Amino acid sequence: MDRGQLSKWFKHPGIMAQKYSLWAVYFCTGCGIIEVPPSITSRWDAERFGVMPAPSPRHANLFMITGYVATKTLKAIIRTYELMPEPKYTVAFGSCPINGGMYWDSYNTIKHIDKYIPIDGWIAGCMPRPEAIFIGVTKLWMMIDKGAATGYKRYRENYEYYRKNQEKLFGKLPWPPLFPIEDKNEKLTV
Amino acid sequence: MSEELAKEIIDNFSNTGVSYTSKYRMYIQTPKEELFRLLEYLKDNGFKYLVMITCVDWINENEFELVYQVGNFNTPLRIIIQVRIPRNNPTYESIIPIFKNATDYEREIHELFGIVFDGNPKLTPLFLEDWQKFHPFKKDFDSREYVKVTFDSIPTLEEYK
Amino acid sequence: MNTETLLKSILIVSFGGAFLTYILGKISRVLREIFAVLTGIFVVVFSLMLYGKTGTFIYAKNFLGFSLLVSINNLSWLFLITLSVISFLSVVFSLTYIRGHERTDFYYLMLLLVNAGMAGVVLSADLISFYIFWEIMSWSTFLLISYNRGAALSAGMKYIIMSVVGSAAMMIGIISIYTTYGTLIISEISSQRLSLPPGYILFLFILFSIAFGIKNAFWPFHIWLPPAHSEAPSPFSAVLSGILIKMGTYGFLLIMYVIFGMKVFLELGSSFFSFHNILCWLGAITVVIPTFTALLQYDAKRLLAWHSIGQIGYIIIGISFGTSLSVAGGIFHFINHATFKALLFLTVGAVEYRTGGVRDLNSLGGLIKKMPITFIGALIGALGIIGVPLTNGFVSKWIIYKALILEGNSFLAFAALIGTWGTLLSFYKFLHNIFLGQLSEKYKNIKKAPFCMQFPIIIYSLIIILFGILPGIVLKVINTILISFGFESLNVTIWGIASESGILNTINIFTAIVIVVIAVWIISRLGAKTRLVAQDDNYAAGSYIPKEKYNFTAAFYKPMTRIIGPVLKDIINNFYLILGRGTSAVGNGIRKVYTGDIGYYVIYIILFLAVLILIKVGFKL
Amino acid sequence: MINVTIVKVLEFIFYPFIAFVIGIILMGLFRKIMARIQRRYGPPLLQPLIDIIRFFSQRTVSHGKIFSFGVILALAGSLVVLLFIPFGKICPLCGSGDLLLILYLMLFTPISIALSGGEGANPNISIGVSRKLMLSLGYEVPFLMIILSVMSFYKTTSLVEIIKYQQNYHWAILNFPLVIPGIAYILILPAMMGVRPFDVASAPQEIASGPVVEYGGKFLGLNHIEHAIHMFIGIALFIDLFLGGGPNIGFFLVEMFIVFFIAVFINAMFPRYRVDQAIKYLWRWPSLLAFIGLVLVRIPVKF
Repeated sequence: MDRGQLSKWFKHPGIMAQKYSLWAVYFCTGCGIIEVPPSITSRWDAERFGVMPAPSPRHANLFMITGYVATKTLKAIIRTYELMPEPKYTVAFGSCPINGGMYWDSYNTIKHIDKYIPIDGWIAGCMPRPEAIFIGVTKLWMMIDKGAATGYKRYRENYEYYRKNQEKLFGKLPWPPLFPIEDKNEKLTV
Repeated sequence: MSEELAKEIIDNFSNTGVSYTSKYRMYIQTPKEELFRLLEYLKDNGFKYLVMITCVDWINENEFELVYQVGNFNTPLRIIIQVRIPRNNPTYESIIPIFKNATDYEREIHELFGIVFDGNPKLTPLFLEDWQKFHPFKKDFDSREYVKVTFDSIPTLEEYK
Repeated sequence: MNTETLLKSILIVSFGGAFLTYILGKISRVLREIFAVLTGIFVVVFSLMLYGKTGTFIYAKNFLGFSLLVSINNLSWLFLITLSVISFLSVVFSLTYIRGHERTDFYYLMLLLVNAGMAGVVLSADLISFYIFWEIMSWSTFLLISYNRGAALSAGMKYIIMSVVGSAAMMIGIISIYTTYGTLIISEISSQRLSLPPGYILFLFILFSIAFGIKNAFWPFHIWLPPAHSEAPSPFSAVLSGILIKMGTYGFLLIMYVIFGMKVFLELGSSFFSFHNILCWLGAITVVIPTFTALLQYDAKRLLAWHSIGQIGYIIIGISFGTSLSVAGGIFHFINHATFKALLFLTVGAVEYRTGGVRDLNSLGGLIKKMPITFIGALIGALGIIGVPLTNGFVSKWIIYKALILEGNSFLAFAALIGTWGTLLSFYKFLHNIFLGQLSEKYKNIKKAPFCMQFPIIIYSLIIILFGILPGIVLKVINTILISFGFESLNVTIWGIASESGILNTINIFTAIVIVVIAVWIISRLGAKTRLVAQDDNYAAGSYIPKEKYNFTAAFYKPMTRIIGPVLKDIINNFYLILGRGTSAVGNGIRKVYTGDIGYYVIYIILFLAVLILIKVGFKL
Repeated sequence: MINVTIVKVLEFIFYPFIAFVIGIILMGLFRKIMARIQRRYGPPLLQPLIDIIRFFSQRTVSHGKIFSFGVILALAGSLVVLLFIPFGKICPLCGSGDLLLILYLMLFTPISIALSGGEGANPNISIGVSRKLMLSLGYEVPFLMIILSVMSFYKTTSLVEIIKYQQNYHWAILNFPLVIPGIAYILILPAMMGVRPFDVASAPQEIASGPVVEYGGKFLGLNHIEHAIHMFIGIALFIDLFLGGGPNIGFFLVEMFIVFFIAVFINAMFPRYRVDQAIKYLWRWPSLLAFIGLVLVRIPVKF
């Protein structure tokens, strides 16, 4: 917890600010969301680390995939992930998003979530308790420090791959591709 | 109360049997043709509330069994009607004219079992992601095979590169 | 070109131009448009050349025994320049707006006749020519309001009935002035300081205020304005609400300060129930009630019409409050209201032209991407009418409020101030429902407004911003008018008014805003570059946005309208309905007497003779 | 003469920074006290500053020119209003504007947020903006009466003179006719600052925080800075009008924190009003008090 060291703040404020103001998208994707309210209220107050639920994905930079992902929810997850502004991190709870978990043979849950959207951190536990969530958050801090939490860069570089997977599952997606498929560099205009 | 009702049903409905009656439950087995008349008859004497429609897949008798459950607001008695229809390309007429709230039950059974209810305006997908290819609740549906085909076939990032 | 020829040539050019365009219109479309624009330009040039000149000249020797005079002074010059600019820009706007419709040369004739009538009213120096031009103006307005048939006919009928009643009241007033003063020339009337009994002056004031009140459409006489404005073609409703209503203001100024003089007007009636106090309170009601009824409208032009009535309330308060500051505010507000109201009607006209006649606020949306110039015009117009600093609306409202507060009259000031928030709410709804929000499929491929429509919009926007930052230009002219009325002059500078208790320095505000905006723009450059994105890349709680259904326009202020809706039932409208039904009932009664076949009339004559004989004989017995 | 302009220029530059710092501390305190009331530890005092730095490091989307420029104009509007409000001795632009001008300059921010939100083409924003405007109409009715009673009591429209009167005699809230408008002002202060019972315009649960739904990185940062300055203005105006404007800055800050604590405690206790409930409340008690104040000021009743 190097929040107090001012020298770090002046050296690279962007990274420090990313670490200590993680706003999580308030989107309950699976059964793990039952662990989030206790972690943000008075017993395990997450706000002391700067983690706060954000009312809209535009405000957020942390996306928690809590628990198994149904096929229909994946559409909403992709849409919300694409709405978030650029340096964004995703954390997945429990084993179901990793390889389907106990729903490995069910026809309507997603087996490997990182085939569709990039995931930076995994928190084990079915479902991880608030303490485990905080350990995950501190691990995320270290990754951000080392610059290893580059899910969003991976998403931008191989957007073709992710888009193809999504369309293989859902057929024609109603929303246009986030980044133009032909050339990788996105057009940036004020 | 339920005994005289059972006796009346057996008298004026051809080859319908009442397998079990008690203060709370009554099971009736009736052929496809009789169902419409039976439901109207029950609705007239008080069973105005269609609780639910479900379906059972008897794969070895090669038949689907549609189970209609109607309730009565002023007696605790629930009547459960079982109807057998053939299993291959199953169709059955919809009971929306009698009970309006049957649309979504029939829609669900259509999606999960593949029974086409003619007369139901909205047989659109309800829960699944509009895949017309398969009906998951039928006994001959192998979900592991389906998972292998749809999900495992998608490559991971390393395989893709 | 001395002033006499200038004045006469204005009248000749405007009337001649109207009939000329009508005749040439029969030959070819291009000729009609050229001549219409030429008349407009000439009137503007001539009125510009008249700056600062004064004088009265006779232009018709003995018309029914009277000599008709035309005159120019600062007050009429101010009205003349405003009306010529607005009518010229409306003619330019209607070049493309009217091209598709039928009977276009009739439209141009009527539009130029209205402008000519208004010029005549403003320049006339005696009451007879004033009345003649007033009638020309009223009748051509009626014909133009009912131009596009259908509902416009009933709107025109409602207008013409009320304006005929007004003209009749004015005619009685002119006759009674003639009988007491012996002359009809305004300068002579105002020079004879006769001491008339107050009752008689009150009678004259009431007559004239009915006539000018109906044209000015303030609170009790306002019911003709909303239907008339929304049914008239847009370029004409810009002229109608921009300047034609202000002829009533010119009339009020004339009788208040020119004909009867300031002292007479202000002392009329006892201390609280004095005439000018009642007028102020009528103005206050005119500000509050129409502005909040405008919140309930969902037709764009009807919303603007209700706001015209609201803004007239400000002018009435300004003029009839009687201190030099408030009269300056009232006159300045008349010019400002002319500019931003005409601009708003032209923007609605441009939207109507492009979307095929759609004015309903619930079904438009997202036009900012297709018509950016029209949006900027509507935005500046809306900011002007709300009175945001840096627009001219703010300066005139500020002057009026200051005048009210310095006199300690805080109830009037409250009524006027609360009107601003009513305007703010309804004009955000106006801007939001037309220009912002999702663009629907129907309007995917509409083009920008044509140049003929954008030119007036740009000119009006520049005028609003220019007068907002440098109000001194207009305030100097108003100062000379105040001196001519007999008020003490204000120390007016280029950037506003520097009176002792509270200064308004518009240039300082402008520079402060510019510096701060640049500073904030630099701060915003610190952040990373943003990526432009289409309208459907939007937050919809995880799902993709439903096409055509992702716009919140219909019940925009539902909670508010549920509270103020029942309070604002239009009692005045019901009063006029009852009045109408009463007169038609009386009419039916009379029709029973004059049945039309001769037999009855013979019997009536015989009976009447019998009664006469009876009276004669009766007394003998 | 020259050093007066130098002082004015220095004030012109540093006043916004002071207001920003105080605003950030107020926001930080806001979240800290709310947390402590809910028996949790709460974020560090400068958490809003960390949030703003994070917003500026994120790359977001814009829906068009008016969308981007509206946010900048909103912050500019708040800063310009700030320059006209005296803060103890500092008052950069008081010479060229008065209370009426402040009233109208305060229109800048809601209009520009409304316009930039409108371009964001999202019904959440439109609903949020329509609620904000209705709420502003709700609290303007009593607010205008209060300001008019103060202005017509002191027979001037310039804020600097009002403060001078108050410092020579005693606070406006203490002498008789202005006590009632003072109480009315306290009743509507939560509504003007958008505190819990009246934060219906930016309700995070119902309309995903209303007008700011589409603001991403730097736009949200600018919006947070504007919110900080808006909080400062709301309280400073109340202090200038009724609590004598504070002879020196220290006294001013003390008054500011007291008024701020009242607002936070109200925020912690009350659930959120619906819009029509808020309007009905605002048009009932505070308006009645303000009207009585206006009448008393108009008819000098000597006790």
